[in-house]
Amino acid sequence: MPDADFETDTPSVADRLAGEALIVDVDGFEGPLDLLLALSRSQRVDLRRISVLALAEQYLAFVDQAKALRIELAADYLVMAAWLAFLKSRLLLPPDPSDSGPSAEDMAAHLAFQLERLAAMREAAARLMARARLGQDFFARGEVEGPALIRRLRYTATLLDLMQAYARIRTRDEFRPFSYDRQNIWTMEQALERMRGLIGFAGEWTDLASFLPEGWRADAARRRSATAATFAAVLELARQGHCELRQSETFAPLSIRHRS
Amino acid sequence: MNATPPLFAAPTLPEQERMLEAMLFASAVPLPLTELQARLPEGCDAATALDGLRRRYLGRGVVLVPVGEAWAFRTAPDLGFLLQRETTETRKLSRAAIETLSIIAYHQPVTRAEIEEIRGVAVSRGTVEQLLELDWVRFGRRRMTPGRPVTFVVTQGFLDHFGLESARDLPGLKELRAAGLLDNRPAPDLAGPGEMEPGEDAGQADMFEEEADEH
Amino acid sequence: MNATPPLFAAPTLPEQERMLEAMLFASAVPLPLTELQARLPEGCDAATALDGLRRRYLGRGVVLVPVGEAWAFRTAPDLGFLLQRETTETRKLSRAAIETLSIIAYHQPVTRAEIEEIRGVAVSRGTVEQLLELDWVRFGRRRMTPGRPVTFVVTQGFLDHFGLESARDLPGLKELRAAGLLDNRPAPDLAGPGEMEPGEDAGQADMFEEEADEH
Repeated sequence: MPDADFETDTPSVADRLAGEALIVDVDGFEGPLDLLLALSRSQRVDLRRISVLALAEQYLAFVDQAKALRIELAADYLVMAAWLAFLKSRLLLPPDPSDSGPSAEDMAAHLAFQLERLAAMREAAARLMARARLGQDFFARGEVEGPALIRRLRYTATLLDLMQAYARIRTRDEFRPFSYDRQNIWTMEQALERMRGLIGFAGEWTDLASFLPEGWRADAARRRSATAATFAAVLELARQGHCELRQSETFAPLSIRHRS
Repeated sequence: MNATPPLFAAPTLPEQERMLEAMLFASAVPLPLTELQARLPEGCDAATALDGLRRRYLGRGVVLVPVGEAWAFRTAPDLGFLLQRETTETRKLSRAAIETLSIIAYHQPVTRAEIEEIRGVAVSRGTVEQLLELDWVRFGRRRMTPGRPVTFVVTQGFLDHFGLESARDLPGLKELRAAGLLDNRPAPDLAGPGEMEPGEDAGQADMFEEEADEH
Repeated sequence: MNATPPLFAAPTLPEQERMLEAMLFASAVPLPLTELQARLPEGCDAATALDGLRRRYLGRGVVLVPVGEAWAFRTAPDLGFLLQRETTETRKLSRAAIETLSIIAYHQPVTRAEIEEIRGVAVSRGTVEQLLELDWVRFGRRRMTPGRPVTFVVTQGFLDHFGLESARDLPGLKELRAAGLLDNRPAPDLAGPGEMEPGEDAGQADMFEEEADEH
C-alpha cells in the first residue's frame, strides 16, 4: 500500500523532503508575519535594506508549494498572499497617476518596518528573559518577620478576582431563560377574551381601532401591540364565523361587523 | 581542612561574609553552621566568616542571632514597633463580597435593590458593612425615586487597591471575553478544525474598530 | 536603649537608617518610599536615610535596590549560584506570552490591537490572563480614542522580577526608540499619506508618563 503511493509520486526525493520540511515549518510559524520574517533571513541583509519584492516572491512560492502539496493554510496566510501578490504587481508596474492610494513603495516600506519591529521585539524579549531574575538569580528576604502580637485582619482581592466575579455574574445573566417585558404586551388571549364580549355590540361596520382597550391607545408601543393582538383575535373570530371584516383599500382602516 | 589542596583559591574572608549574608537573608529558616559550611565553596571557614558577619551587624537595624544550633537575621529588638504592618493577616474576600463589589464598581451609583437584582440573591448586611469598613465602597447620593434609596459608589481607596485610575478604566465585557476571563461559554466553532479560537472573533472586531479609529 | 522616640527631637540619621533597615529587611516585597516615610517617626527624612543605607550596602551580599517608586533588599546578583536551592519553580512562559510581555513593556501603554498588529497574530486566549495572574501586567488607562480601548502597562512586580529600577531601564530601550521601532506607525493603506493622528505622536512621547496620556 505505501509502496503503491510511493510509485505514483513523480517529484524527486529532494522535493519530497522539502515538502515535508515545509509541513513542519508551517506548524512552527506564528502567522504570516512570522513566516515572512523567517524568509527574510535568507536575504542575509539588514532588515532595513530588505528587498520586499524578493520577499513577496519567496512567500508566494511558499504558498504555491503548500497548495501543490495540499497543505491546508489558515486564511490569514492566504490573505497575506493576496496582498503580497497585489503589492508585487504594483511594484513591478509603473505608477498609475490616477491612483490616489498610497504608493507601492510606501506599502513595501511599511511591511519592512513591521518586520524590523517584530524582529526588534523578539530580540528585546530575549534580552529581557536573559536578565537576572527574582527567585532565580537574586532573592527576596526568605523569612518575613514581625511581632506576632499585633494581628490585623486584612482582606485582599485582586483586580482579576474582581473581573472574574463580574464576568461570572454577567455570564449567568446571559444564560437566563429568554423572557421579555410583558408590561407593554397585549396578548392575543387577552384580545380574544375581550373581543368575544364586545363583538355582539358591533351590529354596524365599526373601525377595529375603536375596540382597543383603555390605556392602550396613546402610547405607540402599546397601541401597536394591542392593534396586532386585536386584529389576530378578530381573524380568529371571523374563522369561527362570529364576525366579518372588510378593508376598502390597502392600509385603510379595518372594519368589523357582527355576524348573526 | 583536608589534605587534598583545593582546586581554586578559596574566596577572601570578606567574600565569604558576603556569601553567608546572602544565604542567611534568602533562607526561610535559620541555617545551621554545618549547612552554611557545606554550601560555601571549598576552602572557606564558615565559623570565622559568620563571626565577622555577626560583628558587622552589631548595633544595626537587623542583627545576626543564634537560633538553637542555627543562625538567622532578626530585626533589632528595639525596632519591633516599626514592623506592625507586616503582621497583618490577609484573607481572601468572600465570593458574595467580591461579586457585590464588582457590581458596585461596574454599575455605580447603584442601590441595594439593583445589586440584588443583578446578583439574583439578597445582599446580606454584613457584606455591605465589610465593604464599607474596608473603605472600598461608600454611600453615594440618594436616588430621586420613591423611597429615596441610598446608592453605593466605590472609593479612592478602591481605585488605589486595584491600581485603577478611575472606575471607567475597568475593562468591559467584550474585553473580559477577549482576555479569556469569560471563557465558560465557548462561541460556536465555525472555523472547524483550524486554529481559530472562540473569542478570536471579538479580538478581530476590536482590531478593526481600532484601526478605523486611527484615521 | 529605649524604643520610644522622643516627642519632638527627630531620631539621628544613623538611627533613621537602622529603622529603614529593619523595615526593609523584614519585608519580602518592595516598600514604597511614601510608606517608609509614613512609618518613620516624625521629623525623619526617608529619602536621605535611604541613600545612606543604600551606600552602606554597596558591594555587600545583600543590596538595597529601587523598584519603581519602592525599595527592597535583594541578594547580590553574582551570588545566585549559592542560592539555587531556594529557587521556586516558575511556570514556563510560552513564546507568545514572552513576546506579549515585552511588547507591553516597551510600548506601554499599549492596546490589545496594537500588540496584535506588532506580532501579526491574534493574542491568544489565556496569554494576557497569565501575565495578569503573574502580576507582571495590569490594565492602564483607556486610550482616549473612539471605542476607548483599554491599555496594558507593566507593574512594579514586573520591575522587581527583572531587577529593573524603572521601565526606562529596559535593555535597549534607547536604541529601539532612536531607530523608530517603538513608533506607532499606521499602515499606509488605512490612513492617507501624512495623515498621522495628532494624538499618535503624543502617545509615544508619553510612553512612560501616564499622567499626560489623558489628552
